[in-house]
This record gives sequence, structure tokens and C-alpha cells, in this order.
Amino acid sequence: EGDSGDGGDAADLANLSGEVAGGGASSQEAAQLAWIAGFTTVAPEATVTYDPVGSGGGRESFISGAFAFAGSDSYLTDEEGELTSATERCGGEAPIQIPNYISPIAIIHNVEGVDDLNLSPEALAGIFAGKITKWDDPAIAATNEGVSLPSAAIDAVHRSDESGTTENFTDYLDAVAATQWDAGVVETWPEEYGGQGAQGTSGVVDAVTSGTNSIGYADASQAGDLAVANIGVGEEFVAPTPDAAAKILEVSPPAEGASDTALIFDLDHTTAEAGTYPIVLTSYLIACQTYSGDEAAAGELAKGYLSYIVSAEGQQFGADEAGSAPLSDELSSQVQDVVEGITVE
Amino acid sequence: MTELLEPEAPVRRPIPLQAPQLPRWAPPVALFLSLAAAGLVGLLLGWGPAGIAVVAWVLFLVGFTGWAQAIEGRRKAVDRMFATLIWSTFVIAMVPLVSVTWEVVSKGHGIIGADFFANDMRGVLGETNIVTGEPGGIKHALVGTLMITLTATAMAVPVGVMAAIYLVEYGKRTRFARTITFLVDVMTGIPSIVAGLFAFSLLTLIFGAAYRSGFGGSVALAVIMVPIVVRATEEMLKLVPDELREASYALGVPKWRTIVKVVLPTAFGGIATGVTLAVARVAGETAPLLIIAGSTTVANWNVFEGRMMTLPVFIYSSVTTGGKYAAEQEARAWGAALVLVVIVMSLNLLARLLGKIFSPKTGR
Amino acid sequence: MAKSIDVSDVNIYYGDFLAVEGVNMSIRARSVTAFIGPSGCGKSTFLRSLNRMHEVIPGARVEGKIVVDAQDLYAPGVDPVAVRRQIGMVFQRPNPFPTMSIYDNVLAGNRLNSKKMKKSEADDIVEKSLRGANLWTEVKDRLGKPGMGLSGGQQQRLCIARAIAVEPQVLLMDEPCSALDPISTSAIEDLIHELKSEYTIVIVTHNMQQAARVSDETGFFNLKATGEPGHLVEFNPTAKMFANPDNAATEAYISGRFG
Amino acid sequence: MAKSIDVSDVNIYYGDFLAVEGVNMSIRARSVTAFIGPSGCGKSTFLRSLNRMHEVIPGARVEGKIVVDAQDLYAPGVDPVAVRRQIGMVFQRPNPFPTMSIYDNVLAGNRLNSKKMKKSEADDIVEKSLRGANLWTEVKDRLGKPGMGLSGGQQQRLCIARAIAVEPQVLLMDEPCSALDPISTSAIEDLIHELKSEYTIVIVTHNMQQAARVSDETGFFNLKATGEPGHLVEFNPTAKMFANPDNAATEAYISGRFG
Amino acid sequence: MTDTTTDQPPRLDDSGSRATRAGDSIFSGLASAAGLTILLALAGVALFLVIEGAPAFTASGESAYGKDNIVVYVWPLLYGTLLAAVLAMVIVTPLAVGLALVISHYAPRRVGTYLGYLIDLLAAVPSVVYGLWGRVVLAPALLPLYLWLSDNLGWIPFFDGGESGPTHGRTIFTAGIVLAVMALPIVTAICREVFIQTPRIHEEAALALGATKWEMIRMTVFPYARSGVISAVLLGLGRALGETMAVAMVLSGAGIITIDLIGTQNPSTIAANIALNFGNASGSKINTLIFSGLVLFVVSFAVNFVGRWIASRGEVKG
Ligand SMILES: Nc1ncnc2c1ncn2[C@@H]1O[C@H](COP(=O)(O)OP(=O)(O)OP(=O)(O)O)[C@@H](O)[C@H]1O
Ligand SMILES: Nc1ncnc2c1ncn2[C@@H]1O[C@H](COP(=O)(O)OP(=O)(O)OP(=O)(O)O)[C@@H](O)[C@H]1O
Ligand SMILES: [Mg+2]
Ligand SMILES: [Mg+2]
Ligand SMILES: O=P([O-])([O-])[O-]
Repeated sequence: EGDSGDGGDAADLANLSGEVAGGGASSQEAAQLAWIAGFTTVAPEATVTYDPVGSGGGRESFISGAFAFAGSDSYLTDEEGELTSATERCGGEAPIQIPNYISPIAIIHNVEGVDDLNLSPEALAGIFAGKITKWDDPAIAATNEGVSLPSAAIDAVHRSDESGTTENFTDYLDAVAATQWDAGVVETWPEEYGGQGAQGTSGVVDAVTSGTNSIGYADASQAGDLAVANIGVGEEFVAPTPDAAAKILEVSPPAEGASDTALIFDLDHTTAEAGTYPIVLTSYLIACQTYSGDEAAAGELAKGYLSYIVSAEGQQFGADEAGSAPLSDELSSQVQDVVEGITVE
Repeated sequence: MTELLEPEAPVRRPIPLQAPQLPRWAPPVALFLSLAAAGLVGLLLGWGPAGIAVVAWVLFLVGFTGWAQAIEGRRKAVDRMFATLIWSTFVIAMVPLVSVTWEVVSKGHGIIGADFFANDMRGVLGETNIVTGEPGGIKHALVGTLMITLTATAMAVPVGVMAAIYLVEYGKRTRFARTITFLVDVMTGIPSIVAGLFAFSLLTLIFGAAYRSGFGGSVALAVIMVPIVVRATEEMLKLVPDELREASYALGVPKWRTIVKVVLPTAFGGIATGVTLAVARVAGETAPLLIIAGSTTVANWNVFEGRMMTLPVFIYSSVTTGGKYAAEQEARAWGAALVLVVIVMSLNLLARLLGKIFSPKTGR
Repeated sequence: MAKSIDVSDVNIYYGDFLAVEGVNMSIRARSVTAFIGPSGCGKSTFLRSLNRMHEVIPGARVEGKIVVDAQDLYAPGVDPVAVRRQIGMVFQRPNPFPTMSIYDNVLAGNRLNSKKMKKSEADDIVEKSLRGANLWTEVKDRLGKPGMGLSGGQQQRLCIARAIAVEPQVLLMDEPCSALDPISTSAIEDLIHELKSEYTIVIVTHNMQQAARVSDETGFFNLKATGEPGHLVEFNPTAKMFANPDNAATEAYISGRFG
Repeated sequence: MAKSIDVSDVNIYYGDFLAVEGVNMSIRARSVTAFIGPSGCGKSTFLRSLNRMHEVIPGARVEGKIVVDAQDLYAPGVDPVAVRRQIGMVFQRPNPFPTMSIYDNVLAGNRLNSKKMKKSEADDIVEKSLRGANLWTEVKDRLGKPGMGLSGGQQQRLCIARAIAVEPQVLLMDEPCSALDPISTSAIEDLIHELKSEYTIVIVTHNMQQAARVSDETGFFNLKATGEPGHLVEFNPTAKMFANPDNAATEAYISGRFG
Repeated sequence: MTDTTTDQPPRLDDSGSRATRAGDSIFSGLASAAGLTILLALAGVALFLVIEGAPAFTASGESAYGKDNIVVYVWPLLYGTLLAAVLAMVIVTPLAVGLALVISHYAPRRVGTYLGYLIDLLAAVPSVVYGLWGRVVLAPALLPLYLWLSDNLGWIPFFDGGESGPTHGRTIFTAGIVLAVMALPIVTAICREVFIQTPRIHEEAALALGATKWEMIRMTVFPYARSGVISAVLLGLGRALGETMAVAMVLSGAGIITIDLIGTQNPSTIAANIALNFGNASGSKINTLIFSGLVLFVVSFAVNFVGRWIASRGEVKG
């Protein structure tokens, strides 16, 4: 076991072989691809697959036993009995739930002559609710002195498919600007709010890139060269950097049902903490505490893979290759302890 | 004409056989003039090449028709106008063909090399495998396309050929046969995604919700192939002259031997062509595979177990995944598209070739 | 081996349509019998009923008796496949099997019935049949070539060779020369003359001169009106038929006043 | 109005294949000229070259001169569309336009040229043409019915009416009776007799009795051998041709020794 | 063979040919079984879609992607499906008729055959490649046209372009164009078939009356081919309705209803919607998507049914 500072014993991992299947949230897909590739450097004989079937599909397949681990944009609750089922699946022990992928949701835009854009929560909500339709609207101009905003129509791009990104984004809007945004927290964009629908994160990025005077929201890792807006937090405007995003977990309270093995949070979007970027997507890994019998071999592999993901090395690799925010040191060691606790019989 | 009909004129005056005609060089000259005029104006006003082409076309259509009207009369002018319109459709249809071919070749050829075919995508980030440093490739997708298509063919061809034999040789006029012929026709129009949903529903009902395999894809593709094979075979069997069957019957050969030894060999070229075309059609299918065959980064030779990548799905997921390496993924997508187009077009060519080689030498 | 054919009260149908009505005739063995008549009068239909080829057309059927060698062809239990083996047929358009060589075409009747044959035996049959069809000298150097590569007249003789290779009793020919040029026609007519020493031959022709030249007896079929069934008007020795027919319609037809 | 046709040194090709070679003849106005000869000798081909219908077949072309009314049909600048208006044609199989009524079928040619026609004028043309084709009494009560609803012989006369409605100079007919029954045939033959007072008529027939019955002059075409071009063997008044032909091949053909 | 040389009368009854009979019945049994398999497969497609799609009716809310019920969810998709396919046919019909005439009547015969091959090559391009091309090449290239249309013809509701005007090329119009390109070969091929089958005797009748080529085509080819062309268009429509990947990749759609063809917001199609969301769907959402697939199946079956029916009726008549 030893010094688990950087995610398990390299020698142990090198001996791992066989195949393990996991899957779930598509937000993690790029990072998972990176981690799977990175994992081959430490465990060359092991094969891991990650099916980006969506958070719900991931949880479902985890519960049915088809996946040894799952990625999910939201933690397990018992609203539909998922937590109970997952506990059953794990032999009566509560499943572990750990944040492994934190990524700012960037407000990307493509407006002629505008590089630096500051948006207050109200202005942001107004734009996406279809209430602010021109770039030179006073609500935008107020926070952008000295920027020549065109008097052009705003092409607001949203996800047309069901999306965790949309859920987190509207969660934020609902929390900070409920007067402007009255559609609540949704996974599928309410069409009556207008704007251009685009498929998938890459679709939104494409649409904003090829559009004119366009704006959209997308996982920051995929924003590419597009300009990103600074979002009003308290008195200042914060850019979507990994550090600023990672901070939000520090200021957020644990969710109901959190435990030693379930490090789950309800994000505090209304924070005024300096240097915190408030629109963040947090994705969790779900696995069992104990793998036994038929699943032992896969469990061993899953444990090795998970420990690689949450190791400092893994988190850094994810940040480099997929643009996610590495876990803060404190959270990182908590998470590593949870993974260490997985036993294989 | 009308003056010929005057009742008082029993002696019909012959109409002149010589009529004024536009010279042979008239069409090219008119085309050149239209292009020149549109080009000049277009350059001055800054239209793009597409704008110039459209305006030149309108000028030609109007101008040339008018010219013909003036010299050759209304009927000839109408004739020429429609000839122009009809040939124009051909030019228009060539635009996408040329554009697709050009884009696929120019964007896709760069990446193609031995590595592209020999490697899969395991451990590949960006351009290369982070362990070995080898570039990523499409081996896994090629294997998947091959296995899934072969399996589908193995299912569809026997059923399709036998069904066609039933339709042409046995059923002929029965209501059952006519119903099948009709439904087969209708079946050729089943959307491929529906075939995919069918395979998904069938197999997940049997094997559980998480079931994904190449075989599922084969089932869907077979559903798409069968009607094509039936139709092609049916047409070919119908083309076999009854005289040959009768020649065989008249020699006292039983019907089934006549079919196996005389009818099928005679139709073999056409059937092979039809099967090859069916294979070409399904080799490019994406939607059903996306649903039931899943995707993976490594080659899987077992159709019955585990996910399989195929070329079309590889193309699709490469362009839609996005992320830091979107550019590299798109480059691979174009490369794979070139490979896929070459495969499908070769199959089409092969089909024609088979048809030619095996077509029985007709006496005339 | 040639046999006579006795036809009594034969009606022939296509589904509900009565195509040929009430035919009675007696075809002599080892002779050539010709059928003539205007288009659509049922010559081909009747000919095809003589070896049960008629019934391969869906819905087609035959009533009456056709007796060959004391066996009624249409008696229950008679296998049409066996009938056709004994009563061979040559069609209007030459129809060699396009996928087979000349050699295989000749043997088709034997081979397709999956008889195993020694090579020498097969060679014998091929030579004998091709000689019988007056084609041997023309094709003996290219037996492996496709049968479709021959000229029309040669193809027709190949079909005759194929038909006699299974050693039938009777040979039916439906306008065997109508797709051929004059030279091939006369080659086939000569062949018919030779074959009649061994086979009973029945031939349909639209060419009255041909009927006069090759046949011993002639049957004249006619239609009362379009849509009515065809029937046998007169059946007589050819010499009498052309010189002094019993029936006025026969005379009108032969002298070219209609058809 | 009827015109004579002078043909000199005409060769007719299908692509590279020379189908008819070196024809010279002079067809008299207001007479019936018949072409006879064995199948494939180029009768139809030659007939179709007389109104430039030959060239609608891809790759087909004509060499030589065909002079009608002092104008060479094949001279540069001659519009084939105009030629076909003046030299009408009736085909082997009756071909009324299936989507048109009897009335519209007759007017089809006229409608092409003059967009607007008074109803009365159109009615006149229809009646006159149908009377000319001996069809008026049979169809006058159902002019609005489809032309395809008529019997074969009536359809053929409808096609003749359609051809004469545009008042051509010459009428070409390619085996106009070969698809018809005896009664319709004789109706058409009678019609040809009547029409020759107004038109120059050229007719192809495979029925020598028909040629003898209807024509004033006859041309006999023949082939030297299959694959060789057809050529004009003899062109003579019909009476002479059938009684005492100049050429031995003609006699052989007419007496039925081949073909 | 060998025994007939003796002068015994050969037997005509079937005692010796039982093997023949057995062979015939086995073979014909196999053949009919294959025919039956096809019927079963088609019935199976319908059956399994119903089994898996039916639960979507009882579920609601979340499973219908936030819509109140399945009908409200599917209806806009069905609208988009029909709109894109009809658009494609509006583009394709004149083109295909023209092309088929080029091949059947205008080009020299041999050239025509090769032109036919060229058009068939369009059908050999896999739909995912059309998707790639439409998304990366065609859509951006069409944006200027859309801007021009909304500036100059914006008063036509189809080219309204919406408040902000066209902002991207991935519209339903672009999807229609891509579908048109994809449907072109099959529609052309069927039109060509019926045009070629126009009886020569009718064409020559028209020419012999002094018709020009176009007049001949109008008089004989078009009336003869009318039902063939209609069924060709319906079959093309059937193809366009079910085309999935090209639309999924090209169209930037959502479940809305609009007649603006070039605006920012576009309707989506059933097939594309399934392909795009299936991977991320689980539980009752899969039922929802399969139900929409059932709707697509029914619609395209109906269209193909009518198309084939017209075609087969035409055959009998012609
Ligand atoms: N397959 C068939 N189905 C229905 N009726 C048929 C079929 N074949 C022929 N007939 C009809 O049967 C009648 C006799 O035709 P048959 O072919 O025997 O005439 P034929 O004397 O051989 O004429 P021809 O000289 O043109 O060959 C005709 O009325 C014909 O229309
Ligand atoms: N469309 C064509 N293309 C090529 N060759 C043709 C074509 N039509 C006819 N021929 C050839 O031209 C020659 C003359 O044919 P044509 O049809 O003129 O003969 P015909 O005397 O009218 O015969 P029939 O009595 O059978 O109608 C034949 O060798 C024929 O094969
Ligand atoms: Mg016959
Ligand atoms: Mg002819
Ligand atoms: O990660 P997504 O659910 O927004 O695709």
C-alpha cells in the first residue's frame, strides 16, 4: 500500500492486465480518453473502456453490473431509488462517489471588435432568456466601458440535446438571476427562449465560431481559441480558469447524504468569494467499496484506474490534455483515501 | 399551315424544306458571350464565381433562346431552350459530385500511409500514441467494417437469393408471391436507423439493455441488404429467358435442377453484381451501427462479443467529439472518409466488372 | 424407337381461355408432320401439349387423350419429366445454354439429370449427336467454346443435337427455321429429311413452301374469328393438301388470300 | 401535291455497319410502290431514309441523294422536321398516342404547328382525315374515347388518318398490315387504293400476294449473304415483276424457294 | 440413357422419379421459407418497435425530454422530417427529370450510359461522408446565399431568416440540399428507366408527324412516364425521410416548428434526433426515441407503399 501520494504503487499498476468497462457522463469523455491513454503508460497491459453513454445511462449500467464504475454529472440520490439499487449492486455497501472531473463552463463569444467581455449574472441570464437581443443593450454596456459593442442582434447558441452542461448552466442562472431566468433548472433547453440550438458541446463551439455576434456556453476545455467572458462574482469579474473553477468546491457545502465515501457537494453559485468562477460542471466517479467473486479482477483494474485518475499525475494529465481543473490538494488527498479504501476479495 | 387548310385550295403548296438555321458555332459563341458579359459585370460589382456563373447561365438561357426565336422561329427556340435547361441539370448535378470528391481527396489523402491502416486508436491522444509514439489509425474500424459486413452478407444473401427464386420460379402469380414482391419493394425504403432500432430492440430484449456487439450491427445491415439482394436477383432471374428453362424442361430435367444448373449460372453475373452493390450500400451505413455496435478504440475480430468500431462510426465520432484535438480528429475523419469512399466506389466498380465478366455471351 | 402419336378430342386452355379445341389426329411414326395456319391459331400451343411442355405455363392445362406407344401422356401418374425425356423439342429461336460450351450443351440433357458418365462414353454421345445434327465437321475443333459463339443456324443445329443426345422417340420443332437465313434454313431442312428415318418428327412452320418441301403430312389449323379457339381444319398427306385440299379455307390460305 | 422521289446512289449505315448499299430508283407520283424481300434485307431501313426518320436512331446516317420536288432531302440546311411533315409515315404496329382521344390523335400533327385552331376548323380536319382513312363512320360517335380502345385494324387506320391530317405529299407504310387480321388487312388494302389518287405511296410488305394486289411498281431487295449489306435487285412494274422477273433471284424469292 | 438402346418401351409413370419429386419439394420448400422469412422480418421490425416504443406512451415528462408527453415531443420532429424531405424533393424533381432526359434522350447512347454511371457514383458516397461534407464544406459556403436571400427575398416567409438574420449555414435548407443530392441518383435512375421504356413506336409516331425533340418528349415521353415519375419522387421522398447521418451532421436543429428555412433556429428530424440522442439515452428515454422511430417507420412505409403502388399500377397499364 505504502505512500499513496501519487496514486498507488507504480509497480502494482504495471502488473495489472485484463479488461474493465466503465462509462457514463459524456462531459468526461475527453478527459477519460486522456486518462485511458495516460493509464497505458503506467499499466501497459490493462485495457479500460469508457462508454460516453450519458450520466443516466452510466448509472443505469453501473447498477445493472454492466459497468464496474460509472461517471456521472450528478451524484446518486434516492429520488428514483437509484442510491438504494446501487447499494444493492455493491453487496449492501454504499457506493463510493468522488468528484474527479471539474471543469468551468465558459461563456464563449464571437463578436466583432470585442475580446474582453464582462457580463453580470443578470445580463447573462437576460441574453440567454431572449430578453436582451442587442449587443449594445445598456445591461451589457454598463459593465463594459470603453468597449465598442456593435448594435447587432445577439446570436445566442444553446445545446439542443439533453445535457449536463445545460443543467449546470441553468442551475447557475436559476440561483443568481431568478428574475431574468424563470425556467428553472433544466437539462433540455426550453425552446420558447429562442436562440440557435446546436448539438453537443462541439456543436455549440462550431456554431459560435462560424456565427456572427454569437455567444454560447460550453465546457471550457473545448472553447479553443474563442474569446471567453468574465462573469460577475461579487464586485469583480472572474475568468474561467481551472484554479478559479476548482475553488468552488472549497466554498460549497457538502450535499445531503455526503459521507466519508461520498464526497458530494451542492455547488454554491451565489458565492462572492474572490477569484472563484461560479459556473462549473462537476462530475463524479461512482464505484463499489468492495469487488468480489466474478468481478474481482475487473475490480482490481477499476481500483488501479481510479487511483490513477485521482492521483496528482492523473489530474494534471487530464488538465493538460482535456482542459479540466485539477482537484485542489486538500480534496485530492480525501479522494485518494476513498479510492485506497476499495477492497478486492 | 393554316393557309394549307383553306377549303378553296385543293392544291397543297409544299412548305419549303429549307429553313433558316443557327450556325453550328452559335451555342459556343452565345455561351462565351454570356460568360464574358457576366464576368465583366461580376468583377466590377465584386460577385463571387458562383454569382457570375448563375448570371451567365441566365444570360445564355434568355439570349440564346431569343436568338433562336429570331432566326429559327418559336418551335425551334422552345426546343433549344429546353435542351439548354435539360443539359444544365447535368452540370448542376456534377457540382456536388466534384466538390465531394475534391474535398475528400484533398483533405483526406495527406494522412494516408501504412501506419494509418496498421494502427488502432488505443492510447492515442492528438496525433500519436502516447506510449509508442505511433500515429493513430483506422485498423480497428477496418476490422469492424469487414466483420460486420461479412456477417450481414452471410445472413442476407442466402435468404435473399432463395426468396427471389421463390418469387420468380415458384410463386409467380400467387397472391403470396405478389405480396412479398410488393413488401420487398417497400422494405427497400426502410430507414436504416429503423433497422438499427429493430436490431437494438430485438437483441436487448434477449440479452439485456447493455448489449452491444458487431452482430447487432450485422442484423440491422442484413435487414437493409435482403430487399436489395432479392430485387437484384429477381430482376436477373426474370431476365433469364424462359426459352432456356423450356430447353431444359424439354430435355426432361426436373425443375429444381433446371434452376440450380441452368437458371442460376446464367444469372450469376447479375446476382453477383446485385450482392456487391448491396454490400457497397451497407458498408457505408452509420446510423444502425451507432445504435447497436457501439464504438471502441481497439480491433475486435469477434462479432458476437464486445463493441466494434466501423469506418462510418469512426468518421462520425471523430468529427463530433471535439476537444483539444479536434483538428487531428477531423484530419483522421477525412482520411477515413477517403478510405471509405474508395472502398465503396471500388465495390461499385467491382459490381459492374462482375456483371461484365459473368454476363453470358448473348448470341446477338 | 420412333413412335406414332394418337390425339383424340384435345382441348387446350390457358387458364379459362380455350386456345385450341377438339383436335383429333394420328401422327405416323418415322414421318414428318407439318402444322400450318395463320398466327395465333394455336399451332405452337398444340405442339407443346404433345410433350407436356404446355403445362409449364402457369394455369395452362390440357383435356383429352394423347396416346404414345399405348400410354396416355395425360394419364394420372405419368411423370411429365419422363415424357419430356422421350419427346424432345426444338424451339423457334435457337436456345443453347449460354453458360455452357458446345460440348456441355450437347450433354446437357444427360448431365443435368446427374447421370455419371465415363469420359469416353460422353465423347461418343457428343460426336454421335453432333453428326446426327450435321454439325460435327463445323465444330469438332472447338467443342470447348461457348455455344452462343455459333451462328444462328449452327446454334439451331446444336439445339437439335442436344435434343437427340437423350435419344427421344419423337422430335417436336416449333418454327425451327423462322429465325434463320436461307442457307441455314436449307441445312436444317436437309437434316429433317435425314432424321425422319429414326425419329417421328412434328414441325410447325409459317412457311408453306417449307411445309410442302419437308413434310409427309400436313395439318392446317385456323381460327373462326379472333378470340375464338383455334381448331384443326384439315389433316391430309402434304401432296394432296397442296394440290387439292378438301377444305375451301385451306385453299384460300395456301393460295395466300389471307394470313 | 403528290410528288415523285428520285433516289440515287444511296448507302445507309447504322454506325459503321452498312445496311443498304447503292440504291437507285425513281418512285412515280400518285402510284403505289411496294418493297419486298427477305427479312433483314433493309426494306424498312431504306423506307425510313425517305423521310429522314432513319437518323433518329443514334449513329445512323445516309449517303447519296434523295430528291423530292427538286429538293434534295439530305442537302445541308434542310430541316428534317419539315421533311417529316411532308412525307408522312405509318408503321408496322399501330401506334396511336395512348393518352389521347381519337379526336386528339388525328389532330396531333396539326396541333404542333399552329397553336390555335378554331374548333370548327379542327372538326373539319378530323372529319376529313377520318373519312380519308375510311374510319369516320365507325368512330364518329366516340371521338372523345381513347384511341387505344379501337381494334388493331381501326388503330392502324387511325394512324393513317393522323398521317394524312397534316396533308403530306408522300405516305410511307412499313408492313402496315402485318399485325392485322384478314378483314382489317383488306380494309387497309382498299384504303391504299383510294389514297393513291392523292398521295404517292410507298409500302413495305412481307406478303407477296399483298404486293401483287396493291402496288403499281415493286422493288425487290435482297442480301448477298448474312452480314452483307442489302441492295435493290430489281425494280419493275408489279405485273412484270410477278409474271416475268428480270432476275433469277427475284423469281426464286417470289416462287417461295427461300425467305 | 444407357438402357434406352434396348427396344423396351420406356416407362412414363413416376415410379422411378421419386428422388426428382423429393428434390423439387425440398427446394421449393426452402425457397418459400426464404420468402416467408422476409415477411417475418418486416413484421418483426414493426413488432419490436411497438414492444419497445409503447412504454413511451405511458411515461411522460422527463422521459419525453422535458415535454409534457410523447406526442408534443414527436410532432415537431415529424414536421422537420417532412419539411426537409419535401424540400429535397422540390429540388430533386426537376433536376432528376432533366438528368434522366439527358441520359435517355439527349446524350448519345454510349455517353448517356457513362453519364448514368457518374450519377450513380453520387449514390456510392456514404451518407456519413455527405454529412462531413455538408457540415464542413457546404454549410459555410451557403451562408452568403442565405444572407442574400434574407436581405432580398426576406418577404417570402421561407427566407425570413429570423430577427438576427441567418447566422449559420447548418439550416434545414442546407439539410434539404444534402438530402436532394443523396436522393438524386435513385430518383434519376427510376425516371431514366421509365423514360427509356417509352415505346419507340410512339416516339417515332411523334417524330414522323414533324415534332421537334422537345415536342416529341412532351407528347409521348411525359404522358407515358407520368406515374413512373410520381412513384420515383415518392420513393426518393421515402429515402429522404429516413436519411439519418447526413442530417444529423449537417443540421443544427431543435424540436421547433417554423417555416423559415434559413433562420438561426431550425426544426430537427426524427432520424437525426434518434442518432444524436440515442447514445446518451437510458431507461424510458430509449423508449421515447424508439417510439419516434416507429412513427418514422410508419410514415416512410406509407410513402414507399404509395410510391410502389403507383409504380406497379403504372406497370400494368403500360
Ligand atoms: N402464355 C400464354 N398465355 C395466354 N394465352 C396464350 C399464351 N400463349 C399463347 N396464347 C394464346 O393462345 C392462342 C394460340 O397461340 P399460339 O402461340 O399457339 O399460336 P401460333 O399458331 O403458334 O401462332 P404464331 O404463328 O404466331 O406462332 C393465341 O390466341 C394466343 O394469344
Ligand atoms: N437500329 C438498328 N441498329 C443497327 N442495325 C440495324 C438496326 N435496325 C436494323 N438493323 C440492321 O439493318 C439491316 C436491315 O434491317 P431492316 O430492319 O431494314 O430489314 P427489313 O428488310 O425491314 O427486315 P424485316 O422484314 O425483318 O422487317 C439488318 O441487318 C438489321 O440487322
Ligand atoms: Mg407459334
Ligand atoms: Mg422491316
Ligand atoms: O456533458 P453533456 O451532458 O453536456 O454532453
